[in-house]
Amino acid sequence: MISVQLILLIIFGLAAIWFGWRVFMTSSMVRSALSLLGSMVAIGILFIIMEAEFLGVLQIMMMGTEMSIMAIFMMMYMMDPGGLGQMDMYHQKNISIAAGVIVTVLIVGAAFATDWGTIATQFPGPHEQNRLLGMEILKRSMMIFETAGVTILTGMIASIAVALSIKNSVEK
Amino acid sequence: MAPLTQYLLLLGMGITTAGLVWMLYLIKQSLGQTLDEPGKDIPAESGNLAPKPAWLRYHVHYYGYALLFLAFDMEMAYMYPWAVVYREVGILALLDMGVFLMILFLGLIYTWTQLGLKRQ
Amino acid sequence: METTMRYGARKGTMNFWRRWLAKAASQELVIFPVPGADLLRMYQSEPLHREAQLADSPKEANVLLVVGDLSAELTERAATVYAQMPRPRVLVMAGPEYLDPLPHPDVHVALEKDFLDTAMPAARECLRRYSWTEEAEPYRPEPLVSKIEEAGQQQGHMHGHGGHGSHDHGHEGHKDSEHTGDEHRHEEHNHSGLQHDETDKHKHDHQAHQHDSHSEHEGHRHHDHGEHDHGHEGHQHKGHNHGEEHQEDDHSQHEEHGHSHEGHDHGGPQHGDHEHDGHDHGPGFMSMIAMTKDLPRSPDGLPMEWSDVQFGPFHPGLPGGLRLSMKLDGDTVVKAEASQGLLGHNLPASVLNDPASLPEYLAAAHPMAPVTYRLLAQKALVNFSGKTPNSTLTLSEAVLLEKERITSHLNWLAVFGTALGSQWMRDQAVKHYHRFQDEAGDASRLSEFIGRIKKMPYLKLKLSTAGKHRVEMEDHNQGHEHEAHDHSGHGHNHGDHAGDEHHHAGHSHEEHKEHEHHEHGGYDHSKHSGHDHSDHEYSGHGGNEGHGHEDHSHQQGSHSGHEEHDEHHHHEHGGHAGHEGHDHCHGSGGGKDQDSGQLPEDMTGPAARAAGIEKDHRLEEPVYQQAGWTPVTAAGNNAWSRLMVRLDEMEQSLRFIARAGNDSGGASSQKIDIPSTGMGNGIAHIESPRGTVSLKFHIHEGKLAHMQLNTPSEALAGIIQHVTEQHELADALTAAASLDISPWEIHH
Amino acid sequence: MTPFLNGFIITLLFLSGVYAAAVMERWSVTGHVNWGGPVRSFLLLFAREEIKTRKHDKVFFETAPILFIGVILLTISILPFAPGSVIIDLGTGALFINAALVYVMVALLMMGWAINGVYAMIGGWRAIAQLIAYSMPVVMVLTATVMRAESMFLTDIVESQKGLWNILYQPVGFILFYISALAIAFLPPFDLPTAGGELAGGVWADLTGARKLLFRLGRLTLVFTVSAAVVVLYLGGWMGPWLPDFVWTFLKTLLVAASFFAVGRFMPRIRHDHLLEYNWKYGVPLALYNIFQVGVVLLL
Repeated sequence: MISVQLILLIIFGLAAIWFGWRVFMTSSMVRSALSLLGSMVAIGILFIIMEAEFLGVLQIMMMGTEMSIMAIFMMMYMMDPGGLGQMDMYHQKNISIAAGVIVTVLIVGAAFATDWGTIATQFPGPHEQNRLLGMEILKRSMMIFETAGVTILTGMIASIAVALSIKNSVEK
Repeated sequence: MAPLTQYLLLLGMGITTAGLVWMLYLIKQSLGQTLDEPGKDIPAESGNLAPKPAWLRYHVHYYGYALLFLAFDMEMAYMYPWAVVYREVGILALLDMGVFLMILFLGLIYTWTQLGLKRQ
Repeated sequence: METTMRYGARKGTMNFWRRWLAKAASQELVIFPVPGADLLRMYQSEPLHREAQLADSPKEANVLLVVGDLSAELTERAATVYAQMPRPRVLVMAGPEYLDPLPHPDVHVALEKDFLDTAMPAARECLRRYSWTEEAEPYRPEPLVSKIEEAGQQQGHMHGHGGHGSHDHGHEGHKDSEHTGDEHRHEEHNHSGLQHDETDKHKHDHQAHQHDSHSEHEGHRHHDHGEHDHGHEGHQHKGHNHGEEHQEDDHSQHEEHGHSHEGHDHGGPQHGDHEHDGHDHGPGFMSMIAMTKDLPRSPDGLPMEWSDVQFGPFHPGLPGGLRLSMKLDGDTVVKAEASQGLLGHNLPASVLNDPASLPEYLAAAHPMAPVTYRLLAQKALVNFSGKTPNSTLTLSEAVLLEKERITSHLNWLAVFGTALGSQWMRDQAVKHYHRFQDEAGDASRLSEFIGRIKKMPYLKLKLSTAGKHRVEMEDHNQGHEHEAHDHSGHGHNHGDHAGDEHHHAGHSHEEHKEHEHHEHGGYDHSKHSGHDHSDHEYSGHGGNEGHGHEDHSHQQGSHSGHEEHDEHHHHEHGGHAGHEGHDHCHGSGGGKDQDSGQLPEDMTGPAARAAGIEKDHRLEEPVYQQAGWTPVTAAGNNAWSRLMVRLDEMEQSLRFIARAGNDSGGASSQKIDIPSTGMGNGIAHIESPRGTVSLKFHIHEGKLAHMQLNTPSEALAGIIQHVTEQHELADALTAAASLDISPWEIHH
Repeated sequence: MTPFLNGFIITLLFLSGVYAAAVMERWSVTGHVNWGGPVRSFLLLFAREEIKTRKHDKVFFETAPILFIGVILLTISILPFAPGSVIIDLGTGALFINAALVYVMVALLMMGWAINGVYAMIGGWRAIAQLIAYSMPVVMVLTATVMRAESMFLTDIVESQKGLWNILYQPVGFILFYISALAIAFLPPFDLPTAGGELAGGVWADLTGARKLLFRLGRLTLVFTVSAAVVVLYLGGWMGPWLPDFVWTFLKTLLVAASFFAVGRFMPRIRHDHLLEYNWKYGVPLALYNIFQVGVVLLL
């Protein structure tokens, strides 16, 4: 089975990269946003292939809505969202390429340099994983969990305040 | 059934669906080509020609909700594992999630008071 | 039938599989009725059940059904629909044998009651036999082809030139290198413009405007003359007729103002074609803010593009033949208007020569209320003939009228139900409509239906917000005042040229966001050739091209140059007739009816009564007075109250008919003889289902010399803008449907 | 041989369920039951030309129908019809339903965008509005069912209803999920993306032939799927006396589907901003209340 897993991993890993590349190779905003969604879904599938089912499904679910919302905002704020005018999506090309190459090298280097330990052969099934995850949230990582709540609240208030204050000031 | 087999089944179903769709297209193909005519490829607009593309900046008037949703969305990540162990942990879990949801609810109430829960 | 559906069949030979498929698929007829389902219903005696369905969109249909004669304009639209239908498709005409851009019909039937009974089997037969044929040819109607080519060319231009953005960009790029050299001319130009326009009479109000605008310029567009542009280019501006250009410009703005209340909408009628597609980008990056500054603003301050959309003439949720042209900001209506005279016919000579045929002519020309119009003409003729100078309705005539009111309201309810998405409401309305049309109506069942509509969940909530006639337009109106401050940045320039350059170079983009500058692009554009948009064709523009020009921020520029600002305001407004137009715009755009918070004077019928105005011509008819009749009114002035008024009116009419008893009788076919000599006027008013119709004519020596028909739908069409503006699309369409406008009553 | 036979019967039941949904859909539009109608309109779509609109987004135009029908088929494959008869019993079944159905709306957005017409475009963005509106209550009420079952296996969720069906155990959750299910299947009164009387078909308006067919079929399957989800999550799944268990699932599902169409027929279409507003102002607090109520009852 491990070989099938590996093949699928490679296929979907490449798919994730390919979608990520498509994000920048299109001038249509919605297509760009949904390419990112494609990339995210491919990553979600990678999770699933690695039998982290909850994470994978969660990733696929959350990204579906979130990337659609991103499409909304790209649609609203970008010029020529249809890409009919052949607008160039990228600017400062050289700097970006340099940054991209450097970051890629760093990440790949880090991946190789890290000691990932031995490959686990025995791991709990999906249901047990969910249970353990729940226990983790409620026991050891409770602080993290509650802090996340506060962080989300802050984000929520900040975004709403910014979005609505502009609007309200216009209305006044 | 081993989880991996299940995932392969899901993948297989997806591929099968795509294959069936492709077959449907083939059958359609056998029934003849579309005759090219002026106006036919223009989206119908109750009898008017709309030759211009519709891809414009589109004002989505519910963006306030969209922002709120983005924030709320994160909560899902915690809620499902929590729900699975809820009975096992008991009252602590209730309080725990209660606090968390209250925090989120505050955000909802804030948005509400800022008149964010309406069409922008 | 010798047709082979040359324009309707798919190309190919019939083989076994195709023959079988054609046979099976021909069982399902999906009809796209033209001009609409409401007219089709008038020729049916029972609802369509099994035999066919109605299509919402041409792409779903396989039968195009033309009901009755169409005006030339509507025929062209029907041809569009036909062209957009997927093959195999059948063209069925009931009535006319041939209408120009449309091909010859595959099935032709006479326009009579239940013509579908003969038309549908024939259509089915056509589909069965000719779904595929070798003789299929592309359908290329001339008007359609030329329209598409025209649009294609425009688009070519769009893509060719750099678009506004790149124009901008180019401008920015030029700025540093060329600006200094050009300054001098720039200055001269400004001066000449000023002198040209300086007139005393406008001085004072513009000063007043000025102050307003300074406090509220945020989010409003500024007007910019574009002198900079030219300045940079190094062109001589001697030859400009400034005044004229500006006048034109003002007009275009003023038109937009009138409708949008929203700063300077870009998509004004004069350059609507260009602006939406025009925002292509030239190569190279430029600030988002710089690119968006010439876009129209939504009320929440976001720069957006507005799309031009048409609803109707063949829209399922609107009366057939009614067309709404809308400008949409996302899914919010910015501007909507009903087009005029789509169904209009000219009075034929035969009627002019023979006034006695007027009742029949009017009845045929207004198929949505034939009885009313026939009666109206008869009344007017009777009044003219002078036997009974002020003839009133007889009881039987009143009963006829009330019957038509019920059927008309039911037919409207079917359209309204479609717009609301309540299939049940539509089906029931259609069922009752057919019953009442066939004189088999059941009053108690109709009342029960009405009661159920009133209790429908969520309906009141949905309709109460829809179609509110807006009265609070004040803050939008201020947009007009803001227009006045347009040149402030400019004035500054004018006063101080060093400052000018500074402005150009040093302003930050944030400020662009809040300012939208309009540039008068009305100069000779060939002089722009140095710019990126050299191959842009400005044809057909009212001179207001609205390039995203480098703008001069108020906030940034010190306001020391106030005097100059004022002068510039003269410049903007003064010296030409445009100013008058501008004022007028305040009146009509801001709305005379909004200022008073009232509906327009000429509004009558259920829509007026739903606003609490007790206006009903029936109050003056003795027949009704004797019956103790009082009009139904409601206080909401929204779609809900309009629905309620109509529902209550139906019940009221039922009671009236019941009281009149069996006296209903037939149509009074009294012979009216028109004296062939002498002259005189005939006047009559009648309360139609949509409001008061009045007919005035002048007969001279037996011939109709002059005729004037005032219909309620014209007033209703006039308020569409007010009931839809800044509403969500669904709401706006519901509101438009709630008015029950008969497009047959809207003339040129 | 028995599991094979079972599978065969279930597939047949599934197909007939979808067909019944088609008949009911037609009824909800025309008010008349017409058993042959769906086949004929199916064949009509077959006989039609395929029209692609000018300047359409080719990628979306081709993938949206496949994505649409694909995710729906994946969803139905994880729903249990009977204890042994579930194609794929996922350990995160309850979450997976939600995850897959998100892509229904994404597919609608893609199609609305791909067509490049204004009606379709408005429909597409309305689909996302709908998604934003119903997602949060759905997630929360699903959590409440998971809380009771202590598992995300859908079979466990059905088993947990042995004593008392969830419709009675958490009625608020049921109502919210029922309404959201209507919205997920964009049935009237939530047919905002395709609104007939407003957008003349919206997202679908310009599709003909095979793509329209896929969307129509997909939507019918979707109705069947969400009905089955309501049955599994709230109506005790296969539980019932006398009859074989999968028959119970089937009957309940049909009943729920019929009620869906009936609701749509008698309600005016909701406005998308009302949908958003009600869901966030009342739906989310009610869903939170539901969690709280279930939580308290579970601890008692």
